[in-house]
Amino acid sequence: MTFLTIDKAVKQFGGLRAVDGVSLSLEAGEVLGLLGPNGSGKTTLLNLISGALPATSGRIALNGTVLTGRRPDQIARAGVARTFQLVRILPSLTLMENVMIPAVFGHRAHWGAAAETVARDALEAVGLGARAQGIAGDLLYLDQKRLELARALAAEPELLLLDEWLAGLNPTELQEGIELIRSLAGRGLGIIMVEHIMEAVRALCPRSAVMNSGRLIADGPTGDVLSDPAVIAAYLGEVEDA
Amino acid sequence: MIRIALPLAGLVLLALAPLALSDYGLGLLIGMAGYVTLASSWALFSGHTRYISLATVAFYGTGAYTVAVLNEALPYPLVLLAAGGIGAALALLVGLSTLRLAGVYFVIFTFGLAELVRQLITWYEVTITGTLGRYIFLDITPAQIYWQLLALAALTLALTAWMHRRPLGLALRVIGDDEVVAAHAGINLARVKLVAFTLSATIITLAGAIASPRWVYVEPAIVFNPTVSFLTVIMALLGGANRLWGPLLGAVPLFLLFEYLSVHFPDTYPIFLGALFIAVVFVLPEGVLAGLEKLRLRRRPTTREAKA
Amino acid sequence: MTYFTRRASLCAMTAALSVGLGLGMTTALTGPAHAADTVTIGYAVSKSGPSATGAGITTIPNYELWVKEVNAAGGLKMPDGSQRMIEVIEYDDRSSNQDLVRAIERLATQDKVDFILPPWGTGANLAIAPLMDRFGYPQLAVTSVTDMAPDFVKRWKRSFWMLGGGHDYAKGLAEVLAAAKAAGTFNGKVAMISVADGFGIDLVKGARPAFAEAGLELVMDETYPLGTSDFAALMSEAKASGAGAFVAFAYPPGSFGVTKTAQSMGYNPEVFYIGVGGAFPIYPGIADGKAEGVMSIGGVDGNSPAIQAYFEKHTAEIGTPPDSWASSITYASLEMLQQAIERVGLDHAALAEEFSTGTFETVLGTTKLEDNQLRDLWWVGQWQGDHFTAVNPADRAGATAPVIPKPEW
Amino acid sequence: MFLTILILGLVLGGTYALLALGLTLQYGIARIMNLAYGEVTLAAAFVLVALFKAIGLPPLLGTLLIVPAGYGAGWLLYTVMMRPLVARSGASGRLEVDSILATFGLLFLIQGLLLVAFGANFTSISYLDRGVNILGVSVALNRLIAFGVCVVAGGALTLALARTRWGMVMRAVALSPGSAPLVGIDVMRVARQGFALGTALAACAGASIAMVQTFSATDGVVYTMKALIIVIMGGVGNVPGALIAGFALGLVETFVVTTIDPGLTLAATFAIFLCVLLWRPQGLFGRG
Repeated sequence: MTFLTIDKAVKQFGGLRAVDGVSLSLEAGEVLGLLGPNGSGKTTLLNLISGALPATSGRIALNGTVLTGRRPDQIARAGVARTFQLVRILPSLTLMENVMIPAVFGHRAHWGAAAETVARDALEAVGLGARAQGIAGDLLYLDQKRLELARALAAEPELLLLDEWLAGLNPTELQEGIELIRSLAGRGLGIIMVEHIMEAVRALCPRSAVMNSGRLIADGPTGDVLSDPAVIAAYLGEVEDA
Repeated sequence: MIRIALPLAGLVLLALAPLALSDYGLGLLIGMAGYVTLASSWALFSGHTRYISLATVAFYGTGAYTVAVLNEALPYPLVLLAAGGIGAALALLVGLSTLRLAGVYFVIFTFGLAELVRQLITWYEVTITGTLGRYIFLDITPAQIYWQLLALAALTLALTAWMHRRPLGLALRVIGDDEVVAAHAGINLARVKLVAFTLSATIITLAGAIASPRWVYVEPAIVFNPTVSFLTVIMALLGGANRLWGPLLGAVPLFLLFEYLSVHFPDTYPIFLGALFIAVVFVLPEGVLAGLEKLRLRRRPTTREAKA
Repeated sequence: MTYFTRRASLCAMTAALSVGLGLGMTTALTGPAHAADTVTIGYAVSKSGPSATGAGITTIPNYELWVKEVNAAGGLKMPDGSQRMIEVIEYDDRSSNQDLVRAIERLATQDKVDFILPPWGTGANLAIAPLMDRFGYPQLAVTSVTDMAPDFVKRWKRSFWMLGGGHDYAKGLAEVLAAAKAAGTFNGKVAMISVADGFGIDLVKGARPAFAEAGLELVMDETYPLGTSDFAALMSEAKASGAGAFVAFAYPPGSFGVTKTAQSMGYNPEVFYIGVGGAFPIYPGIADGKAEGVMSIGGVDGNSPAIQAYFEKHTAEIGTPPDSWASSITYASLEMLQQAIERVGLDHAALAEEFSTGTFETVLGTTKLEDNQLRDLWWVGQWQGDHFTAVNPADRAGATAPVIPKPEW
Repeated sequence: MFLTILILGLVLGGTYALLALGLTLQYGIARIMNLAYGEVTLAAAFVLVALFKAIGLPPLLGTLLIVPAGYGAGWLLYTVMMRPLVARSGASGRLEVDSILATFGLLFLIQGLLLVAFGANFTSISYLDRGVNILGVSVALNRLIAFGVCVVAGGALTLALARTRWGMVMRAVALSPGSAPLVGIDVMRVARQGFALGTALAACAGASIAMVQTFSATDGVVYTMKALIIVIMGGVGNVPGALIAGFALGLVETFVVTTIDPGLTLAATFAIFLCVLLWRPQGLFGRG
């Protein structure tokens, strides 16, 4: 049985097909880079997987469980966690509370000490363990990103969706971030990361898929994909447009 | 320890208060207990989720009306039970239909709901039963009303405190901050909101039922007075709707202030009231508790760091 | 909740409770330092909220007028011949019965006033009746129309109901219409609309059987919700119904809206009857000076010198004339109080007994309660000239014959 | 029958629509949920009546004076009271709640002032109260005038918003207050204009109410509620939407009164309103 199967997923916004019949599969423990120019439908695809948007048609399944047609909270409980393109923390809650939420409501549903342990571990993992009782709204940008990642980890997910999690970091922070994700990959969870920073993709993703105008135009080992003429054309097209 | 002992001691003291007070003093206590219950139960749902509900009086009035209709047919405890049941059913119905609405649409919907309930009851009474205006002749003393309200208020606070420590409370806070994150963290938005809304509305309905014998004469125009909804919101927000003791802290002083103003400035009372409201919005936008906290923070700017 | 918020909570709670208690204390304990040689009279009426309009027309002006007069004359006469000035304590019930109940408790137990004057409105008077009974105060409920008065009198022995019930007014109107039908001045068909509140329903319930008994045909019978402001559709329906009598058991501003709509659409039934508001002094102005012939609830004996004098002084002191229904009765209830105090003093039981059995000279003439109710009332009045003149009961002294058909607008 | 419903309904709807125009501007452009809207309307009505009674100023002429006065009052109100709230809330959603609370206080304040200044009495004037025959249906002339004022004001506003540069700026702020500054729009100034214009329209509606109806100082909430219903149904900030929703409401009420049961008029209004809210929270004519 495949870990994650995406079969002919379609998302239609009025006259626009943001995701146009994408099929993709992922093995357990695999890290996939999802690439493509702006507006190519990457984030929309993540939204279809996490349930933030309902798919117009097609089928997405995790470990044989069909995800399409279910609510985000049901999908979360099925083992999918994500970060958002624009970082979304819960500003009025403490770091600890932020991270406890998926531990409590996620697919393992801990409460009390167990939930706290999970949350603390997740905070430790991203290096925020010492500030567990601080208010999330006071954090700096990088720490907010770390917090968001910790929150995704505390769900103890099987599949982690990272939406440009590394964007906006300075070179030092970027290295830290890459190390952090690498350590996660070592834990055996499947990761799909939407990313523009090629350095990070090369470092983290053995395999990449590229989208353009809602379609999948390449899927394979990262090095091959990046040298694919169709991919280069897609990116160059974007440069010319811009 | 002290966190349980202190409120308990206060509760006992308050329960004994009617023995020492004049009827008017007792009347004040009834009013306070009533509004503390309303504000606290309102905050149970709205405080954390930030869904400002103006349907308070829809449930409050429904409770009073249930008593008015049933008080001669059923024994009093059963009447209360029926009121609670009707309130819960109504809340479920409303909750199921309003979960899609957010922000100001929810506010306006709940206000419209109160009016709709009032109009429908009026129409039903006029055309079907042919009576409008019912009498409640129950042998219940003011002290008994007070004790019931006090118990309900204590129950509401206990329930709130308990919820704060349960997943439900956490879920409500998350919903208030960011519903998208809440959903992606595995929180069933619809269920959490529905449960909290129903709990809150049931308590409000009961409060209306308990307070109703003091009115004797009940008419839709009397029991569905929208001022109740507004006062509840203001009291809860003044104290700080997302704190356990916030609504109480708003309800007690505001209630006494209203009383003071209406006693001493009967002619110009609305002007004072209005000016006060505006002042609260400008000076204490997040409630008394948050205001005090900020003050302390300013004095000791390192508190938060020290805590961490 | 973290340690920190808890500290803040406790702190805030202490602060708020002390402020609250402080305020509460001043509220609760600043009882009036009333001098022994005054009579304190308290009332709680609606100075704000929806009931403020009615209270502001019928109740408050009369209270103020009476107090001013009595004090100008040296105060209330006591049985021993001494005179005591009136000191007033007034509260605003904000049109809320909860606030009203509390205000009455305050008047009775905190201010310990000598006498409590009633609030405005049926519901308000009912809400305070059990309290007044418990504290032993007599209640002269004037602005309260209820068919249950006989029951209430038994339930609350010191309550007095002075404005009759819905059935009385409906029956009076039926008599007027039946007489007109017999005289051939109108076709016997009635179009009736009513407002959906306790008052409107009471009247309609009385009117349906009363009209049937009087041989009148109801060709339209509709109820509209409180708060309706547009009557164009209802009135055009009434106009089309062919009824010779139009009856609206309405409240202001509804009764005013009905009038204006009828005028603008040129609806001229032989009988045009509206509910509360028709007897208001502002009505002729609202009817654009064409109130002549309009019938409504209440009425006064316009030829009575006492009533004329009352109208004059009300106009001089308050600035507007009183309304021609409950105002004079409100004033009369105060005169009864004044005379009762002169006879028996301020003891509540003695006062109640005196109200129950005594005979009083008031603006209404010689006034005596039957079974604790004022039954000697005018049920139907009609605008004739500058006065809203009583026309029913037709056999009561001072009644004028109704003008039917009403002149066209 | 049908014709009667149509004509009476449209005329009634005209007063409703006029009432709602100001609120839709205030809420749509300035983002102020003004609960004191009805009180502002009433204040204008009282002033008009006072002018009429004191110096015999004809109401139609008075309206011409009251509308600019309303604009000035709105401008002042926004500058003194709303601006700090707007500034404080920034991009967060707090303005909505803050404005509800602050204007709720304003409601009491104005009501109290009106009670003190004009008393609790019902007030009305008789002005152009005679009937006019339209296709066999008798309609009061003053209502027709209110209807005309509504059509003129609504039409002019619709045109100005759709066709002029000023209108474009207004619409830009209504649609996206966050990005309007990016194209060089002073959002605060536009919001103030919108609020002031809304107040001017409220004053205009108040003037027409004074000509048509009997009112008292405590009636404000009724007008706020009616206006609010129409604004939500028409889509917030949507002037043609408010016009259509106002007319629709007038027609529905007249229809219910005539053919179903007058007792259900208000219930029907609220039921329709709640259905619209549930079905299309952005309003019948809002962008979805």
